[in-house]
Amino acid sequence: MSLRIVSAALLCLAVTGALAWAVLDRPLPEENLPERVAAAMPESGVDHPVTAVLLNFRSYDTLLEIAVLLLAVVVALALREAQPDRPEQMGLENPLLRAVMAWLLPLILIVAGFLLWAGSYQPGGAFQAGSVLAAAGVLLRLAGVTTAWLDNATLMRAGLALGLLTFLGVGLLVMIPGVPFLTYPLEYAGTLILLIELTLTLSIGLTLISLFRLTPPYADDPDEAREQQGKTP
Amino acid sequence: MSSALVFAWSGVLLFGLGLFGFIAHRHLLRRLLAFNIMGSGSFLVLIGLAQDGRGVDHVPHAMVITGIVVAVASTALALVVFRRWYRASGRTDLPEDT
Amino acid sequence: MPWLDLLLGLTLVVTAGMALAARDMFRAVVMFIVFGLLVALAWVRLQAPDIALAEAAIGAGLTGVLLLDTLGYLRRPFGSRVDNPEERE
Amino acid sequence: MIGLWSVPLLFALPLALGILSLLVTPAWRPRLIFVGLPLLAVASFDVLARLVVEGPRIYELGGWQAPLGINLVVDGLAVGMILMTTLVASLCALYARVYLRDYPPSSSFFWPLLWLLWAGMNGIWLAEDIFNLYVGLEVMGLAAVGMVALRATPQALAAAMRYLLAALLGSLAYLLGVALLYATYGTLSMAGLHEAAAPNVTTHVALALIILGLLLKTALFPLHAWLPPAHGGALTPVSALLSALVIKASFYILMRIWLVLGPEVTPIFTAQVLGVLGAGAVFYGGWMAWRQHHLKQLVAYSTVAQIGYLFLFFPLVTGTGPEAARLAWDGTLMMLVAHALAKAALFLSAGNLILAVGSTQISHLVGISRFRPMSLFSFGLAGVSLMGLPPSGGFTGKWLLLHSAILSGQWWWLIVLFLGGLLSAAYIFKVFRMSFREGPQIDRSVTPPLTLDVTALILASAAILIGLTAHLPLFWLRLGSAFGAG
Repeated sequence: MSLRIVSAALLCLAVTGALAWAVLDRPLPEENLPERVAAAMPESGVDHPVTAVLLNFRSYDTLLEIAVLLLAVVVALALREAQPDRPEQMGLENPLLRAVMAWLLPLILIVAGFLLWAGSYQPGGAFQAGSVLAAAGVLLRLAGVTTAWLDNATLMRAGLALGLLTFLGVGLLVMIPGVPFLTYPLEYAGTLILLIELTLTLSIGLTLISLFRLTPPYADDPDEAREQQGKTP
Repeated sequence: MSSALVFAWSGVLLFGLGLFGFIAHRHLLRRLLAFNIMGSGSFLVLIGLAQDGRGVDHVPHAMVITGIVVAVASTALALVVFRRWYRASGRTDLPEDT
Repeated sequence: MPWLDLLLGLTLVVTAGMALAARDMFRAVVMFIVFGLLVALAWVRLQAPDIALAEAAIGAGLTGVLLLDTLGYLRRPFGSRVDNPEERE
Repeated sequence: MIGLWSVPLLFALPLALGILSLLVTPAWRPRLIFVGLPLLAVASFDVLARLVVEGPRIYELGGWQAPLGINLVVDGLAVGMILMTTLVASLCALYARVYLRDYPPSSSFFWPLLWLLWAGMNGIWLAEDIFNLYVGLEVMGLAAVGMVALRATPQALAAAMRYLLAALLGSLAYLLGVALLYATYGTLSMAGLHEAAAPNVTTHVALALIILGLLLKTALFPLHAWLPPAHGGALTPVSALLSALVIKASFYILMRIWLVLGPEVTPIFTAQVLGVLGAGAVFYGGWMAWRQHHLKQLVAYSTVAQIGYLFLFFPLVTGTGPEAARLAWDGTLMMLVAHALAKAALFLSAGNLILAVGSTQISHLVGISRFRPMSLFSFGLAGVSLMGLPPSGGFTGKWLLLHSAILSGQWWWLIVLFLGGLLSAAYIFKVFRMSFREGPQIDRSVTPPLTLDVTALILASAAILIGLTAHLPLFWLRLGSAFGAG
């Protein structure tokens, strides 16, 4: 145990020291990427530079990143099926919470919509809006409100897939005139980015909710798992 | 010292601190906390150094947003595996290597 | 010398240290969430409001909720399970 | 402009199939391969044909040029890796379709994970942007972790967790290295870095972080501890995919970045250290493989050993003459491709042997040679390549590395090549000795479906054939590299 801590401390010191030296000694770069971004902004279809980078200049990164999010859900789904769970008994039977929810929920949805719409000219966008949506979903669960469509597996999966499929579809469709993948035509760039962001928001929200919900519920515990293993060798 | 550089320095310290925690701790939840702290540290280094002496640069902003989403996906995946592992074994750490 | 930023940077490191060193798991997670919110503040100071929003919502908020939920899962009253000393620290 | 299509299809198609296989019912998931495999094969061969006819080129995603946008590089190396992936992953998919029938329905999540893994790998092979490589590594890494966890047994979950922690730590180290490089050069494109790279402390620290992160992901000795439980304990097709392809991706990135930063920046000392670690891996992995009692653990430790040979690349290419460097490039890539084919064959045929005797213990293989000659033959053919006997791909690779070592005057690597071959022979023959021994333990065996034997045999034969016809693939792999096409 102590060996582990000593080696961790030594490694930590070595890495921190090396990093400190690297920070002290850094030469300034000659390439000026911010200038290139500024110069290309008129062709990006949006007014906010971060959105332009995320969904136009470096949209391929964003595409793969959505795949990473989806992967986490796939693994959660697979493990849930391999270790079947008892029905979830979440939700606090609290009338006050429900009453608060009733007026909080529309507010949250408005905030999410605003963040999404604002993303084209000021801070905000699909990820922020998606996580606000997810927060609404988590609150719904906590309040014990079971909405049928959240428990409908097919609909849920379709929602999860929608964002990535739209992104891929747009990326491939714009290639028809003979340009590379994800090259939006200038006059439609803003619309296409908004469409992608809209579907991404929904999918990201659903993904984050699923990640919250697909873990084993409190009702199951290790003792029980051990008993089950004892019964089925 | 610009304010960007200040945060780059705290990023360096956070990365080192997180690395120590990641290796020294055995409890998997603590190791995940350490992983997230290391992640924040490297994001701060990325932005802090890129903006030090050069002003706002939006490309690393987008990279960090991507990084945060990847980090939360990794953390969520790790928690799913961790909870299943805990459920199957009753342990919060990994068995030692043979 | 930007004193405010220096203070914030130092607080970040101290909070992270407290999150990693806390004896109680719940305290550690709460400190981590506080850390996430402070990082969001750092992003504002770095003129990166987009990251600040994402960090507060995803980094601190969602990760925090997931961690707290897992903690609740670990802390449920168990019948006879005492074979795991790490758990009771 | 059909050429524009095949490149993005290489990652877009698997991504789309990954999503679709999540939407269809479990019974339909395996059937998607009948759409996906032919299309991916066509796209891969189209990319190869264009490379041979039109030469290497850059693909500008979104129509944005390199420092602003993300570019893809379609050179010989990338196309070679794509073809290798298509061949190995297709055969593993065909194997898995039959193999997974006996497993519970939850194992059908193998299919979405396979497609996403494939998309991640093709993304990595094509990437020209160091941050894009980070995202690609995460796609591939998380898919691989999911595949390891798929069995959901306590052992599988522990192995997946250990793998995940190693992968996450490796990614963060890599990301921090990328952050330092961006801060120093203001670009993420490899072409831009290649032009600007200069020897300074920041670059060296960045390189060190990138090396450490990628070594952890490649499981180079002594950072290999996560590999044997993950590769040895997974479902057989998963083991084959992870050992044959996934660990190669992080090595590939390291190789690219090493060459991009160029001889002025990459220190000879570091190259020698990497070579020594590789030698350590060859000896330690070979020794541990020989000591295993479980068949798949033996094969997993064999991977730990074989990774070592690839790292001889760095001392042989750094600070040596052009001819020695070219031989090192050829030899390393031949070893890489031959190992991918041979190791996939070895895992699949080991899986067949385990199915036949119903046990993972090597000692239970007694007498199996009379019942399952074909499985054993594939195992042996793959073993020939791993040992480096002629006329296999493993032999050609070692032969080229040997020449490179002699030419650059680094005779000490010859010991590694020679002793490593002996150790491989020891663990391969350990399995064979048991299989040919006559004993009372079993008198009959389960007959696995024919597909399982055929796929393993094709892969094993490919590992031999690539050695016989090494000239042409090596010529293609050199296209667009610093080592000329001559």
